[in-house]
Amino acid sequence: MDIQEKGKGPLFTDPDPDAARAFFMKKSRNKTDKRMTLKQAVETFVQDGNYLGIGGFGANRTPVAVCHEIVRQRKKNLGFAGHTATHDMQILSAGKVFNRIDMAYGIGLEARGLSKSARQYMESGQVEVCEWTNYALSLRLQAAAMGVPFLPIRSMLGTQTFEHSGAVNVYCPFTGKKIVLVPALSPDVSFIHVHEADIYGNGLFEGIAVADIELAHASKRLILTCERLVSHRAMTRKPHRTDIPYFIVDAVCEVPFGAYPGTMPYEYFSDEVHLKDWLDAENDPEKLAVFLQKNIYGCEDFSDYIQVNGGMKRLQELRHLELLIKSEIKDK
Amino acid sequence: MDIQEKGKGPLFTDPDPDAARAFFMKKSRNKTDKRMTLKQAVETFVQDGNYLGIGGFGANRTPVAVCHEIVRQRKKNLGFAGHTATHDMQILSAGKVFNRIDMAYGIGLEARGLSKSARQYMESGQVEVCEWTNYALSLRLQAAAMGVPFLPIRSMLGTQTFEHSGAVNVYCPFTGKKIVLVPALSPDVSFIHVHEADIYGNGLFEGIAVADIELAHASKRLILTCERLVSHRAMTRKPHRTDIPYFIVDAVCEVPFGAYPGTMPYEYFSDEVHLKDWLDAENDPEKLAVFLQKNIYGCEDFSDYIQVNGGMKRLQELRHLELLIKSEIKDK
Amino acid sequence: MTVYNSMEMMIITAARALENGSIVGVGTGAPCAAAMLAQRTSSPDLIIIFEAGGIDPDLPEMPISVGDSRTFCNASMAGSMNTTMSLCARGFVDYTFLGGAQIDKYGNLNSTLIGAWEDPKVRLPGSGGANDFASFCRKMMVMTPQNKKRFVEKLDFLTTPGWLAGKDSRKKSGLPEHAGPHQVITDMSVMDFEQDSGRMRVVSVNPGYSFSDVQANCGFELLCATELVKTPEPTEKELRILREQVDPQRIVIGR
Amino acid sequence: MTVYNSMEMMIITAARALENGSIVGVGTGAPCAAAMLAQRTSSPDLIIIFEAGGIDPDLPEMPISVGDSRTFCNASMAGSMNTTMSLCARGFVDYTFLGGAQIDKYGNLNSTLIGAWEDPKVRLPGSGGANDFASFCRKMMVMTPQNKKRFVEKLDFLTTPGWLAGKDSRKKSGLPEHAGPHQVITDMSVMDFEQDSGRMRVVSVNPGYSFSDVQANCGFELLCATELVKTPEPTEKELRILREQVDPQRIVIGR
Repeated sequence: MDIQEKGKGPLFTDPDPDAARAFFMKKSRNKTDKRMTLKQAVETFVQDGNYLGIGGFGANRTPVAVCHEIVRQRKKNLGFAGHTATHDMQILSAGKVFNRIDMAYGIGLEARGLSKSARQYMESGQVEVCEWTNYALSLRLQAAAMGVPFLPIRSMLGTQTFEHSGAVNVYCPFTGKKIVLVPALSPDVSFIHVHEADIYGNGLFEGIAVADIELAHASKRLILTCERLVSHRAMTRKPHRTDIPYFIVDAVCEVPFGAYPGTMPYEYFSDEVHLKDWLDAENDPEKLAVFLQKNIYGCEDFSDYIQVNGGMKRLQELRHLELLIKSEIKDK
Repeated sequence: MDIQEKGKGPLFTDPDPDAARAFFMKKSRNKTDKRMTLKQAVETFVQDGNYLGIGGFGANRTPVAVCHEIVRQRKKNLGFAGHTATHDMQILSAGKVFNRIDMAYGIGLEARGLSKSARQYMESGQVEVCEWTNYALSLRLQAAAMGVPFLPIRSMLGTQTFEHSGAVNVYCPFTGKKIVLVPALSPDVSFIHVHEADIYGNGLFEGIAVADIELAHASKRLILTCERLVSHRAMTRKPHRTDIPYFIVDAVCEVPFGAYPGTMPYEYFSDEVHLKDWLDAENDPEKLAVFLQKNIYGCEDFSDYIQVNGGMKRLQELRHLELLIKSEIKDK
Repeated sequence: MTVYNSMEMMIITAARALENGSIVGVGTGAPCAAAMLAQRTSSPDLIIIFEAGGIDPDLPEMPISVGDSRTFCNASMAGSMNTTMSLCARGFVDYTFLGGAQIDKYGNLNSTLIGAWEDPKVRLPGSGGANDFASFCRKMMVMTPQNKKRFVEKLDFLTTPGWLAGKDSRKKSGLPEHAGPHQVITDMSVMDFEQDSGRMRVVSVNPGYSFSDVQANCGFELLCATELVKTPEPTEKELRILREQVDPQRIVIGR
Repeated sequence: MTVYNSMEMMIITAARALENGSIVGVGTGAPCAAAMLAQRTSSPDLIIIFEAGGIDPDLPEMPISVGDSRTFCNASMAGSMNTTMSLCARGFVDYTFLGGAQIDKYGNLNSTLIGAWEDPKVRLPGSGGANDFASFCRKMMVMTPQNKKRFVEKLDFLTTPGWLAGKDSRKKSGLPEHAGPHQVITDMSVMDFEQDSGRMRVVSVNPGYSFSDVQANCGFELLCATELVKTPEPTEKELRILREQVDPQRIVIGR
């Protein structure tokens, strides 16, 4: 295929679907009880140097608990796909656990501002960067999910985002017009937070899917965290609601409020107060160290973290916010 | 892009996404009441010579009522995408309404046998054929849905199915391995039968999706037939269940049992007795003429057809079959 | 002495070939019966998936269509054709059963037409998902009656890839690695494909048949395993489960 | 006489630009406020979509994130990023609002870094979905304060395509047809892009500003419309709806 232009960016993963096939062929298809504590799951499936995929979008249905556990276990030299990485990137940057990133959107927390930790870490020269767009990363995951080496995309053309990406452009054999091809992206291990899962790994979520279906299928290993476990019966009664089939899943961790302080659709809204505390803490290295000790390193697990930040009472308020219910109850 | 090999098959539609863009840009996005009778919808949106897309798979959630109406209105010189076209192709062949087909699977009715009408019509020399596989047609629709001119696929290689298709193969710029590119397919008008729709065209179905999401987005015009209309409120209360967004839909026709004699998940099972009558009638041209007169040409609309074939009583039996409920009630 | 017909023999032989804990992509009819029988005998953890999107159903009875409601009854997932095909393309699907009007010595299949493309004597259904399944799935299985009309030197049309013109040619074709024809099960024998050449080879003959019977009913030269064995006969248990649980209406085994 | 701030003026000007019955892809903040205001004033049938999958929501309040639950509240559909991006690629999305640290005379945007790629002074978030939206959506709108730091002769990094090096260059690039920069709305003026050259051109100036004020706060040479008009001021009604219904907490208009 005649390459017209080629991005200078590095490829952190192998786009060859035959390599992925060799791996998936050996993956167990058995319906075994895959429940683990999050600690066990991260110890078992996240090795230093792994390339990670993180579900959700911004701070919405993001597997925050997993990011905490990775930092708590002080993993090193990780890579990851930053398709609207916000609070997750903020956490991983504070822990300095990664050294390379496929970057579409990061550092920022959307309307909330910029993360100093993430920015300074990205400017420190310790992180190798490849530029992409959000859709390009989503299609790279979809290519891997489809078992093809690339997918075509009509954006990125004519920009430096393309120049510093790992994409190529060619002339379309059907239209003669220039088109970009983005290579498949298969994370070593990915994390997706869902509403419900059974013990085998069938998973279901509510609301927007973002790129999580593509991510789930693209990933060699997949850890599901869920708000609640449900019976296999309950899942198979409505098979058209299953978003993730069990046999692509390696571990199922029941982590209630696992997306806190982000939003979980129909469950709880983001804790903007706590997210502001995060941003503020980043203004002063010592303040941040204390903050991280209190919220991550000093916590046994994620439920400790929830406790430290107001526990059930706060979550009840966030639930009311999510459901647009005024918290005040008028006196009768 | 260096083409290694090129299929000899004809392309019946334009794969250029810019042509589709020019059309979609002008399409109304307004939330207007799109209800029509099926007669009106087919009169309005199906022109002689159009290329059709037909939803469902085999005789499952297939828009059978639309196929009847097209034959009843004696449309001519149509083309269509035959991705597991079974009873739908049998109907369209009996009516001799098409003269070209992208063929992945046709003529057969799966385990039920072969349709003589479809076979003779295909062997008559009146139909231009391009060969594909089911997945290739699904990806051709997906390419159109994504607004790209092609998608890659790793099947078809080394076969005459490729030689007589409209696909090309090239060397992958990332792996150096040969890969097939299938061109986007944008039907002029498509039909999908769903469980529920609102008057604006938001649609929802149960069970397997087959390739209907891709078909819906690939098509320039889209006619939804639904088992029942529901309020817009009911749809927007669970937006993650919407399969088809209203603004890609041109007409909404409430056609209860619109997939009969095929299966509609959780509603009614296929009427194997009637499907056998179809196959038998095809053994004798005069018998078939009488059969078509009785079931299509002689019917005012689809509800007549249902009446002619046992009406509500038969449908109640088929509902029991679908739900695996024994019809006999034991005497107490 | 046990009485059974050749269809029962073929289904039971196929069922035994399906490794426990693997995933099989099936259509309707005999292959589905074989998979359902395997689940009830040697391979309780066998996972069935269907082309149209049904994934891991608990089949209450044999489906009539690859897309009817049975194919996702109490299933882990009711997905789409792309869900299933993507799983196949990624190497998740271990077995598939395919058939056709003609098969050649490399396991290539014809389900498109008899005669010449320009003016076919008989037009057949076409590839459907067969070409995709054969390209993607690890082990392609074929169940077919053994006769010269089906086992031909040259296909009228190569619809679905076996080993193409031999193992190397499939490798060079660009088709996914770790996939290809595995076994052909007929009313007379079980055949595999020779390691290097990819040519069809008789490995076992059914009771009452010899290699020469098989060769006599095949349009091309067959290879023969160095140690040709007898295909084990069905057990009472297998026959009982097949007849009582899998196909009580004898839709398939009654043919 | 009506009192309003420049942010309110920009939002109201942007809202008026959104044709009724069209689809706009927005992010959070001012663009979302403009779209919500348009729905409540001149364009009741304006459809809002969000990058993460929210399609046609009935926004109860301004979302904090492009993916939070508000973005699919009572929506026609909660889809995926691919749902939204595919709609954009197919030409269904008429407007998008984008911004950046720098913009040049062809409407190209930089949201990646300040300084040199090899060793950036400041690393910014990157393209996100901006490059995709600008490539696909028919009319790209920009709302930004007018100053020389933002309006530059040469971008430090071309993240997101405007007219690239001029209209022809965008055509040659392979980017989809019928798409490109449409309007730039600042605290001083409204600018469009000249038909042939694709260069930024001042078409109206806000109350209290002249063309030379705008030019003085721009790092490149601006074109001027033959008939330069005054940007119409906000009406009481627009201000009331913006303040009471769209942004009662003054999250955006309070900046």
